[in-house]
Amino acid sequence: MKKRTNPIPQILRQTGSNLAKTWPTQIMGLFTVMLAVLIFSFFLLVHLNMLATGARLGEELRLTVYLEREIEPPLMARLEQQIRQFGDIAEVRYTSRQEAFARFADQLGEERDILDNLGPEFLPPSIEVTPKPSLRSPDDLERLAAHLLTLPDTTRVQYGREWLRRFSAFNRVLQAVVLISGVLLILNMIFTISHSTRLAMAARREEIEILRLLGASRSYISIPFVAEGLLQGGLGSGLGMAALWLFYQRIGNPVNDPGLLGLFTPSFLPLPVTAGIIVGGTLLCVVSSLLVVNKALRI
Amino acid sequence: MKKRTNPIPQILRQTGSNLAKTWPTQIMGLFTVMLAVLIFSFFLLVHLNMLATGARLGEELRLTVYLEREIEPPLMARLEQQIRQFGDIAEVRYTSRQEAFARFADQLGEERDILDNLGPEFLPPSIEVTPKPSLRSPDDLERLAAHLLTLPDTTRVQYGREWLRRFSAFNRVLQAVVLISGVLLILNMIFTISHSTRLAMAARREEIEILRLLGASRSYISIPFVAEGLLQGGLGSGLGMAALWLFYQRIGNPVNDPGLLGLFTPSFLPLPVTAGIIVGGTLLCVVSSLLVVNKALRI
Amino acid sequence: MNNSVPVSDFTVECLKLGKTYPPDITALQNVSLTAAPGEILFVTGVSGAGKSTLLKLICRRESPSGGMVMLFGQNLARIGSAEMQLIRRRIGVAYQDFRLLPDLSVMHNVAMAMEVDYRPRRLIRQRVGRLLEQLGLTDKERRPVSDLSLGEQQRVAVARAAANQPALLLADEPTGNLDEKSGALVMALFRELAAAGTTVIAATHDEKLHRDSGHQVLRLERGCLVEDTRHEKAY
Amino acid sequence: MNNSVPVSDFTVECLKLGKTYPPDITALQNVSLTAAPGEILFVTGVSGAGKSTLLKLICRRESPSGGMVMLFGQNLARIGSAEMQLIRRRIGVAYQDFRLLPDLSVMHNVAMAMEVDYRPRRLIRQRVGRLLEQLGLTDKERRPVSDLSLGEQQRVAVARAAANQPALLLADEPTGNLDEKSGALVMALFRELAAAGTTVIAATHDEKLHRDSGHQVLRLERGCLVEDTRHEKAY
Ligand SMILES: Nc1ncnc2c1ncn2[C@@H]1O[C@H](COP(=O)(O)OP(=O)(O)OP(=O)(O)O)[C@@H](O)[C@H]1O
Ligand SMILES: Nc1ncnc2c1ncn2[C@@H]1O[C@H](COP(=O)(O)OP(=O)(O)OP(=O)(O)O)[C@@H](O)[C@H]1O
Ligand SMILES: [Mg+2]
Ligand SMILES: [Mg+2]
Repeated sequence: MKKRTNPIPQILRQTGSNLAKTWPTQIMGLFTVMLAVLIFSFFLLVHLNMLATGARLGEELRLTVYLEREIEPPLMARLEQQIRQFGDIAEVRYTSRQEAFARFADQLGEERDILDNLGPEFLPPSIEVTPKPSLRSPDDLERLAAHLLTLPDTTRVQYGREWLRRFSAFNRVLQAVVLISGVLLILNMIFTISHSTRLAMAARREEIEILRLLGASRSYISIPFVAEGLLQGGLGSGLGMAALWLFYQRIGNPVNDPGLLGLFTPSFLPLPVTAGIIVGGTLLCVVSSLLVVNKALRI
Repeated sequence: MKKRTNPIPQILRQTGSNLAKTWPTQIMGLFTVMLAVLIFSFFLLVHLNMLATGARLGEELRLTVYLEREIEPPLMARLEQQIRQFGDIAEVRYTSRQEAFARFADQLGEERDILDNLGPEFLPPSIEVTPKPSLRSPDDLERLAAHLLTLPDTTRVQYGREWLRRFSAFNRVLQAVVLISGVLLILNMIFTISHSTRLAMAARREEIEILRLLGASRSYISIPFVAEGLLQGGLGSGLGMAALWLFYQRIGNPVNDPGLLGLFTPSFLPLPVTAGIIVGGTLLCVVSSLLVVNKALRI
Repeated sequence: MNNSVPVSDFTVECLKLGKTYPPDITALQNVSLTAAPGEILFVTGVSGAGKSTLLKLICRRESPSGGMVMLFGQNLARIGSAEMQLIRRRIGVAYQDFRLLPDLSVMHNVAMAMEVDYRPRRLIRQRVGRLLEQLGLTDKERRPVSDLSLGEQQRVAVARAAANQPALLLADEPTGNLDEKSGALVMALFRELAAAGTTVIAATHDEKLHRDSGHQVLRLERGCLVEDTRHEKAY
Repeated sequence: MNNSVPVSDFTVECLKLGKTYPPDITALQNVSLTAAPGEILFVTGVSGAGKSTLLKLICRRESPSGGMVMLFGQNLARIGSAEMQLIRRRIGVAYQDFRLLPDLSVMHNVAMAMEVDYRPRRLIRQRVGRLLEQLGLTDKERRPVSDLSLGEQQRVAVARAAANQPALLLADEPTGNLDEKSGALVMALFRELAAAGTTVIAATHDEKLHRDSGHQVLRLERGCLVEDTRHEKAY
């Protein structure tokens, strides 16, 4: 009976010596993975923030029901109930003549002095109806407006038809851009990582074949490569996200400038997305290594 | 004296047979180049359009000089001269009470009926001054406003300070995003193409070395590789731009929707940029091939 | 072998072995042979006679188009890939084209065969040192294989094949790049291994190596066995 | 040579040639030799004696650490890289490790040497066909080199070296993988080339090849010339 040792340390040694021997390629690979992850997450960050801005714009959407006369609270409660029957209504708010005048003055901003010789009576009282996000298509709003017109004392229902069309066109463009760029960038990441893995492997195909001829087990051959993919993917993705964070700090600040008045409050990728990208990048590297090593093993 | 033929056909034959032998790698390389060019030009397209939108927003920027009373044309001509003295003024336009009222009614849109019982007299006459793009920083406009206040009959100078701050913050973000993404995408293109070239070359290093041992001239060895880079780069870049055009047709249409009211009129990359990208992508491939072949020749 | 019942006294048995490479290149035809533990067997024949093909079939680098190979009493075609890994570690092969890793040191190349078998490091050091000494390579042990002369590389290939004290050693043209003296070192190693029970099968065109050695000789011609010193009468 | 004035009657002259590989491996020391057109010269010695190193110095695959090489009357160290390309096409080298392209056909591998010299295609076809016939490889001419036995590959390497009817042919261990009969084919080719004026220098450990051949023999030992059949008295 021949003496044999525990295989684990031997395999670990093999992994370590592989890493030590090929570190220039490894560093290049690391940098490649980092760049791929950085590009992907950079555009994800930009696009998520654009989508968030789009959503925030959407929140400004509301319908105004102009009324013939001021309404007392009990009647208002009945009206609100009737409105909410339509479904998917987020908020219903009554605005008296007085409030309407104050708000209009606000909207005029520096031009408010043109109202100086007018009294609050010239604006009618109104009810503002804010639909939920699920109810934002032009068609839905048309139906809601028709429903609101059936309420008693309603003179007119008004909502930013023009604005809504702008907004939904903008959203459609944004979604198309996000979709296409997502696909392109994922493809890019897959291509880049698989290229880098194949490049690293090209130099070692010979080694794999010889190990097989000597009767090395599949795990003896694969584990070093997979460990390498794990290390490279994990480190590369992590560094990519770190670089993104640095960029974010630099761009985030000018944006947080009160200049944009809360319309565009940037936020970093949420933690689960960050984690997802790192895990995804790592997995991509590992899977790519496994595929390449398996291909080499099959020969 | 031994018989020798014209070297050109022999080198061309060599190129052709190389292409024929390695077409699967070639196709992969082509696809890689195409993807890299597509990603780069896609984001360039999106960003150029965003910048154009930013610029268009900037064109809406003007200062309004409110006047105490209506002004006759001869006086107006003098005033205009005085204003233009400041320099970098694009347009100066007089608005009478009548015109101001009409425009305000327009701006109110569906809410215009609130003006029903008001006469045109309640809005003052004004001069609108549009600065050139070179005069759009908050500071410059502050100085221009001060200059305008010194004009006779001026009661007040007004310009969208809020709006201006929003706009310049937005522009700063946009520029940072464009800058960072430009650098990242160029790096990505360089990396991708050089990876793909090195991968294609790895299989042929042996061939190059043997050709050298046999006394092949540098051009005999290099030309096939450079031709390959040229073909791959030219075709790949061209296909990438073609794919971008297809995408543009698909996204361009919803955007051309009148919904956006001219705020965002998309345009494809201008011809020189398109040509530049194709030439640049091709050059990158050729240079990358040359570098790799030269490295192999040095060994 | 430790955990399988030996059903044969032979390390290798080939039965009517044939090999046709696509499209129709018949490299081997109807070759039968046996090799017992401790036996040294020479396979000879001119260039292209099928010597390497025979060795490749025995270590399953190629699969036969006809006939079968029994290795340690098992039908080679029926061995699963996991078990084949274990069997490969018990077969040492010195390839005609060496198949060494040029960037690794001589020591490391030889040690590899023992490392994949998870041998203790001390044992590996001892064994590798001794083998390199026997083959006159001690002063090259830390050099990358690419720095060696081809004759030196050939001896490294032989050392690697012998490293695990294999039950079967296949050597393809082990002295092709060697002078008489170095060739003798290789032969001495083969004899030592055989004395410890290893079956050695060596393909060679080198008449000096086997003539008057007393070892068995098989001669191939265009893929057919035309001479077998043990069964002279059969031909 | 066509456009340079010949200043020497010798194809190759080596003067006190030495080669030390880093860090301190002396592979060759103080070796002088001359080889005239039409001469066949054998370099012998045990494995590691420095035979391949000598040939590598002559074709400038390595540069000498001492002494100098004159090729066609020119100091090899002074030849520019563009001219060296032309000279390489006039030297055929059969490497000890062949250096063939395994994926290309036999024909294509041999033709390569003539293609880089821009020879007419008809001439290439003729010459390649004839060489392969002489070396017994006609039926393999369309096969990729990787499908060949090593002895066959060795002959392809010799064929490529001879393709351009070079002024100088260097052959490193050209019969290492060959049996006596195939070796004789190679020797016949060398003699034919020499008769047409080619200088042939062959490194070999194969005594059969040069013993009683009447050709000149140099013997190296640890990098030093210890025997030169032309200048017996010198040692
Ligand atoms: N690149 C190198 N770096 C270091 N040492 C080398 C190198 N090439 C050869 N050597 C050493 O120089 C010596 C002579 O080598 P060379 O290849 O000339 O021997 P050889 O006579 O051709 O032997 P063989 O018959 O085995 O081919 C050997 O000891 C070898 O290890
Ligand atoms: N993979 C292959 N595909 C096609 N033909 C092959 C292949 N391998 C070997 N052959 C052919 O089979 C025949 C026998 O080859 P083999 O390598 O067994 O010869 P050999 O006896 O080892 O010769 P050598 O002494 O030259 O090494 C040769 O004619 C060879 O060309
Ligand atoms: Mg063989
Ligand atoms: Mg040698």
